[in-house]
Amino acid sequence: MGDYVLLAISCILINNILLAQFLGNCPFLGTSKKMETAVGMAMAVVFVLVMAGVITWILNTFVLVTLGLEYLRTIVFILVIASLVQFVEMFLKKSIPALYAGLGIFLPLITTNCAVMGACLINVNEEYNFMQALVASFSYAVGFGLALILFAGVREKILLARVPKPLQDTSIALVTAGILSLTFFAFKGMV
Amino acid sequence: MIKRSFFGFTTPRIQYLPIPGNVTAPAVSKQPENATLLVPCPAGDVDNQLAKKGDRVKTGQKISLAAAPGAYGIASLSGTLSSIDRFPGEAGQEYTAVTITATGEEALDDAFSSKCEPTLETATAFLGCLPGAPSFEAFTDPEKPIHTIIVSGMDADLLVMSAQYTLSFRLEEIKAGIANLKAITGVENIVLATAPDALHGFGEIGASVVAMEAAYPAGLPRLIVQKVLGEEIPNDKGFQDLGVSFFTAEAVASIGRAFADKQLPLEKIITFIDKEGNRSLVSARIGTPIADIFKQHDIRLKEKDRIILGGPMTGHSIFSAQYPVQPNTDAILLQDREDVSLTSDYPCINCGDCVRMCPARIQINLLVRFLEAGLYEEAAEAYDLDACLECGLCSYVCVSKIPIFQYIKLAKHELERMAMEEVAAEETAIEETTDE
Amino acid sequence: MREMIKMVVVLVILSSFSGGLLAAVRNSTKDKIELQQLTFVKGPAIKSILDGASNDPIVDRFNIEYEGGTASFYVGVFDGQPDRVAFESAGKGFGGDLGLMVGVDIKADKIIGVGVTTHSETPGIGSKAKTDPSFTRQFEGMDLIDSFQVKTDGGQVDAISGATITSRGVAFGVTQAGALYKALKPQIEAKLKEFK
Amino acid sequence: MAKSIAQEFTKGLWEEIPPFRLVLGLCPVLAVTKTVENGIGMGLATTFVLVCSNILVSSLRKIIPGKVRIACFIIIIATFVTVVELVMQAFTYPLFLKLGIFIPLIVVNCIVLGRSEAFAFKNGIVRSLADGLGIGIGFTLALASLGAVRELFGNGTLTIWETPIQIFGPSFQPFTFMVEAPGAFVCLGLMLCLMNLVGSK
Amino acid sequence: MNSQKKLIVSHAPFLHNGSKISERHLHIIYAALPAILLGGLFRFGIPAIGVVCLSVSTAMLWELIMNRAMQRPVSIGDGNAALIGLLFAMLLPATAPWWLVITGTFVAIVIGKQIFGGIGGNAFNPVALSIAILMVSWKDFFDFNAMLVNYDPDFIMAYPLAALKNFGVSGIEKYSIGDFLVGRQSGGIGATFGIGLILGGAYLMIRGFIRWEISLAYLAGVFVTAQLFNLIDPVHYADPFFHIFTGYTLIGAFFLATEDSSSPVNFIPMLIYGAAGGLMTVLIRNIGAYIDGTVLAILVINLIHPLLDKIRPKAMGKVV
Repeated sequence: MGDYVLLAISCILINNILLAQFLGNCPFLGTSKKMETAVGMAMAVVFVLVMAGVITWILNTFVLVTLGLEYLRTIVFILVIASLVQFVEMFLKKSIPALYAGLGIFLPLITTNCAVMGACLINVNEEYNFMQALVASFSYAVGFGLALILFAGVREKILLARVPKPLQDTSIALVTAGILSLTFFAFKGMV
Repeated sequence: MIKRSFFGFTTPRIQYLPIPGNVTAPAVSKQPENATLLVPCPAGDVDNQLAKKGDRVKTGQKISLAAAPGAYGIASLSGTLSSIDRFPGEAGQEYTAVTITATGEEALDDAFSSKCEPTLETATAFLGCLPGAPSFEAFTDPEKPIHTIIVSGMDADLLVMSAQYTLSFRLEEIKAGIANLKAITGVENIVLATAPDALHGFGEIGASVVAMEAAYPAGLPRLIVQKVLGEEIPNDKGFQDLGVSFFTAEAVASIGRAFADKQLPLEKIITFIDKEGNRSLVSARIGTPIADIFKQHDIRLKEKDRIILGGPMTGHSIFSAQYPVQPNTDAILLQDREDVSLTSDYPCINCGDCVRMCPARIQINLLVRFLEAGLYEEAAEAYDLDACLECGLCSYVCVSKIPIFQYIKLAKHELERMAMEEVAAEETAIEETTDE
Repeated sequence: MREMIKMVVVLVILSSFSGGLLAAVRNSTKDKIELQQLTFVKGPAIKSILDGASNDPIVDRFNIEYEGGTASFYVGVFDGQPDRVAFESAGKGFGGDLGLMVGVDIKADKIIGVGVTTHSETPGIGSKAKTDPSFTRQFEGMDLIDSFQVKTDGGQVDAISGATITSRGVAFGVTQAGALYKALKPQIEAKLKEFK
Repeated sequence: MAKSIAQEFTKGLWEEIPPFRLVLGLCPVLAVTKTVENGIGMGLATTFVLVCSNILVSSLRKIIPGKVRIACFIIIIATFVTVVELVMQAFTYPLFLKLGIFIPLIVVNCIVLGRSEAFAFKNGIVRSLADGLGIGIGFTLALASLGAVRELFGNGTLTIWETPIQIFGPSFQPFTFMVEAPGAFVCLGLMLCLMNLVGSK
Repeated sequence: MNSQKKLIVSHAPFLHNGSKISERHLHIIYAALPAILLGGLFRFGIPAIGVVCLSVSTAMLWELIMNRAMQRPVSIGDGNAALIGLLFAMLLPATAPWWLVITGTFVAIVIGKQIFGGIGGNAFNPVALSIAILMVSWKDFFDFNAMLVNYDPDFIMAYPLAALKNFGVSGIEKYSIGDFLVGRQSGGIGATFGIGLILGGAYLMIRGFIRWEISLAYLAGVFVTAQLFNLIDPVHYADPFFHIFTGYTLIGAFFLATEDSSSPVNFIPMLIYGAAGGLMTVLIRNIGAYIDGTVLAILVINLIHPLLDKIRPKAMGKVV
């Protein structure tokens, strides 16, 4: 149990998927201008990443490895994620329209969110067992959401500051993301 | 004038200055040669049949400019109407300025004295321009009945003492006025709000008495109404929606005197604050140019001085000393150019002084960023723009000297304008569809 | 319906094309990849530990299965005697796992060398464990004792300045290696005999 | 408005150079630019995938049904990504190790999918080739320049082919922040600002 | 119209309490002086004077350069640049090389403040940001033991927090709180003189130039967290007073965490903000990778302050 907690802390704070592993930066910059979109994206990522992490782990362990087809991993994973996003979208639209209204517009964006694909690949590369893969996927997603929401808060603040023209928008957002990443250094060595 | 206190870790409280014990009765100004009445009537609505240039008027005569019930002034001089002009007021309000030049002997008009009955009809027809500017409009709407009348014995702004003077020296007139108000409106529940140290010795005045705090901005109408009702007023409700009508003490005293004398009083009591901060009381006819008052008190203006009508926190500065005294001009504040505090375009440094001062608990440090950027709708939706009481304390304490109060007033004005434009656009759209 | 069939057909053709292409590329690169992996990941460490061996330790390797995994041993032949082996161990560093290669002299039961294979330590600080040989050289000639520790923890190894955590990780890895070696020594000796 | 083939090629080098002008595909940009060498390697791998997928998508554009086009693009791109992955493992293994997870992640790089969708699916083979090559080389240049700045200040060296070249000499105290994760963001942000400044004049 | 004078027309209110940004910063500088003069310059001598002067002057120079480059009014008059320079110097070891100081003030003024639009725009404390970046890059120059090796005073010159990190509580037995209070310890130029910092902080809190809630919550956060650690394992974790009087704790509580632009202003958020800072400081010191976590802890609370700002009292008469 303790190991899982440590793994979770490590994945959320220390090896944060956005700030330390550089995965999922496009939606990070794209959806952090407003707090509402940031929260929506964070929820959508948690939802999809946990499912994708579990499914790709199962596929990899029981199909690809047993058949000796590890080299097809990239292509299989991306297809799984793309179709999973499609299915989730259709399912939510029909069954839970309220949730769909909240997450709907973010779901298609997730297909090209390398945080999802990246987390699945890390799970496999690190040779996690099933529970570890589950915990890691969830924690990576939470770390993504945490960083995104904190970033959105700071970004809302600097949106109205008198930022010089050439630095406005993406440029200042990247610098701020850098400081955010530096801030997460505080958690180093805590696991 | 009032500086930052040495200790800064608690919320600073600015006390209203009480009226001095040795206050002298107001010096009565001479009758002016010209008097200007500002009638709340846009130039486009003026009906030339009712009043025109060159007409002779008697003192106390009602000068109607349009058919609308409020569009009139009361002549404060006997003479001829020398001009009727458009006059743009504060924040886009439109007035028509009627100037009377004194000619010949003073003669009194008898239209009011002939039907001097305390009825709502008489009140709306004649009493709207009394010193203190009472308004009876609220009582004409049967949809929203008024159940409480609140009379404020508090001065709304710092340094002003007109209301305190009225409460101390004109209590009999107030009593009579309260009785008249009851007769006019039929409302029995009348509450008088006073400063805590003015509570004693009223005797029976026909109204219950509520003591307010002695620190600014307790005298602002909205805070008084809240205290009387005992709960916070929702921002989307006006006094009328709550069944409350609001009068100043001076207005009530004027009503009392009007019915007692069977003559409309025209003398406004004004607190005059000179450059050194000395306060005195002046009584002047409504419409008197401020320059006349200065001349009588032997005050010389210099270039770049500042004249403020109303108190230091909520008044408005005027561009010419010819500006006339109004029924609601409680104070005239004169500032030397050396004392004029200027605003700056420094950004908010987030020190939080304004948040600590704000009586309405608004997150001003965030609000002001939106206002600066012109994002008024966000400011209203997310940052409580509507809750602002317009006390001016935020600007008063701002380290960056940001004109926050002005931003807020501008934002409210803009939002109102946008809302009106929207309504107008919808109406034209409806008209167009019905035309087809 | 025709569109439907077309969609399916296109997808199937594309998939089979991609599958075929990948299988072909895979087959032609398979052996090369395995050799590259050994040469570049573990090669440098093995070479420095078994420096001067007359054989190629990467080619002369054998596996031993034990409870909990499989360990690869790289054999170094010195003076015609295959009596030195190098094998892997791991420790926890500042930035993540540290991969170690530990060489042991079978006859003397002494460490002949320690090298860092993989790490994600801070460049210039923790990474000195790999780049600065003076740190790992401390282990040379030490007996395989039960526990290696850095001096600030009361042990025998000088830590890299500013990288105590990395140093602790290496010390822990070497400790683990000692335990593994002791547990598997009979099998190693058996394998080495076969080697002759 | 039809551009010549040469223009299709050169636009990727300046007007639409990713990731400065098209803010896409940031993850590899930030992650692998610790050295110039890594930047170039990543850039060339992406260029290969971009060119191959552009050609294939453009030649199959009449056959691929619109409804499943994204799925087809993904299959095509993923195939070439895997090819790159295998080839790099076989021939430039050290570089593959440094780039690590970001080679398979080319498959979700918005630039590659974006070019297939926005350009190759609507244009002929030669144009698509020019476009892919231009954007790819632009991307490589961007990665290399960012890598150069970071490596130069962060380590005092430049690595073009395996051996780092000392630039400032041994007494230089490297500004390690630049090669750490936060430095990547800050450095890219400031370079973007520089591009905006140059572009606005 | 005989006396028509030009009058000033402006908007309400017509009074101002006379507070000024420059006054505010000047008083913060005054409050920092005892710690610098008695704790830093007196103890560390000429090199410390050099560092402080270089730091303040280059900070103002960078500000001027940025003002010019961005074509904005010159803002060095508000004292903020000087204050940043001074606080930055207070955290450095006395023997910091010139290029470290210049780079540091560049990072603080340009990256930390000016590119966010100058004063009031920065979401992170420029000084803490700059020190954190330098600490990541040049760890050796923040190793007070190595940097101050040439000083040989009559007290223990080993950096207390390093001793704690390396040897546990047994390593700090020879230190005394009294020594820390009168500045008999190793550390940054302005960070060693406990009494000076406390006096300065108290002055600022009483005068209202900093928000006392933040400082006190911060110190309380340090105290409670350290006390908990100490109760659980007194062999490894030092007592709370040690944590409060060593390293950057006091300067962090009074001068860094309270920076206006990067902190919340409401009562409850200020308490959470301060307490979280104290908690993080002790967490990093006790179980984290760094010897002194104060600057990173301050960056962490800077990061959460926009979210804390969302906790606010219901405005008067707000319609829900």
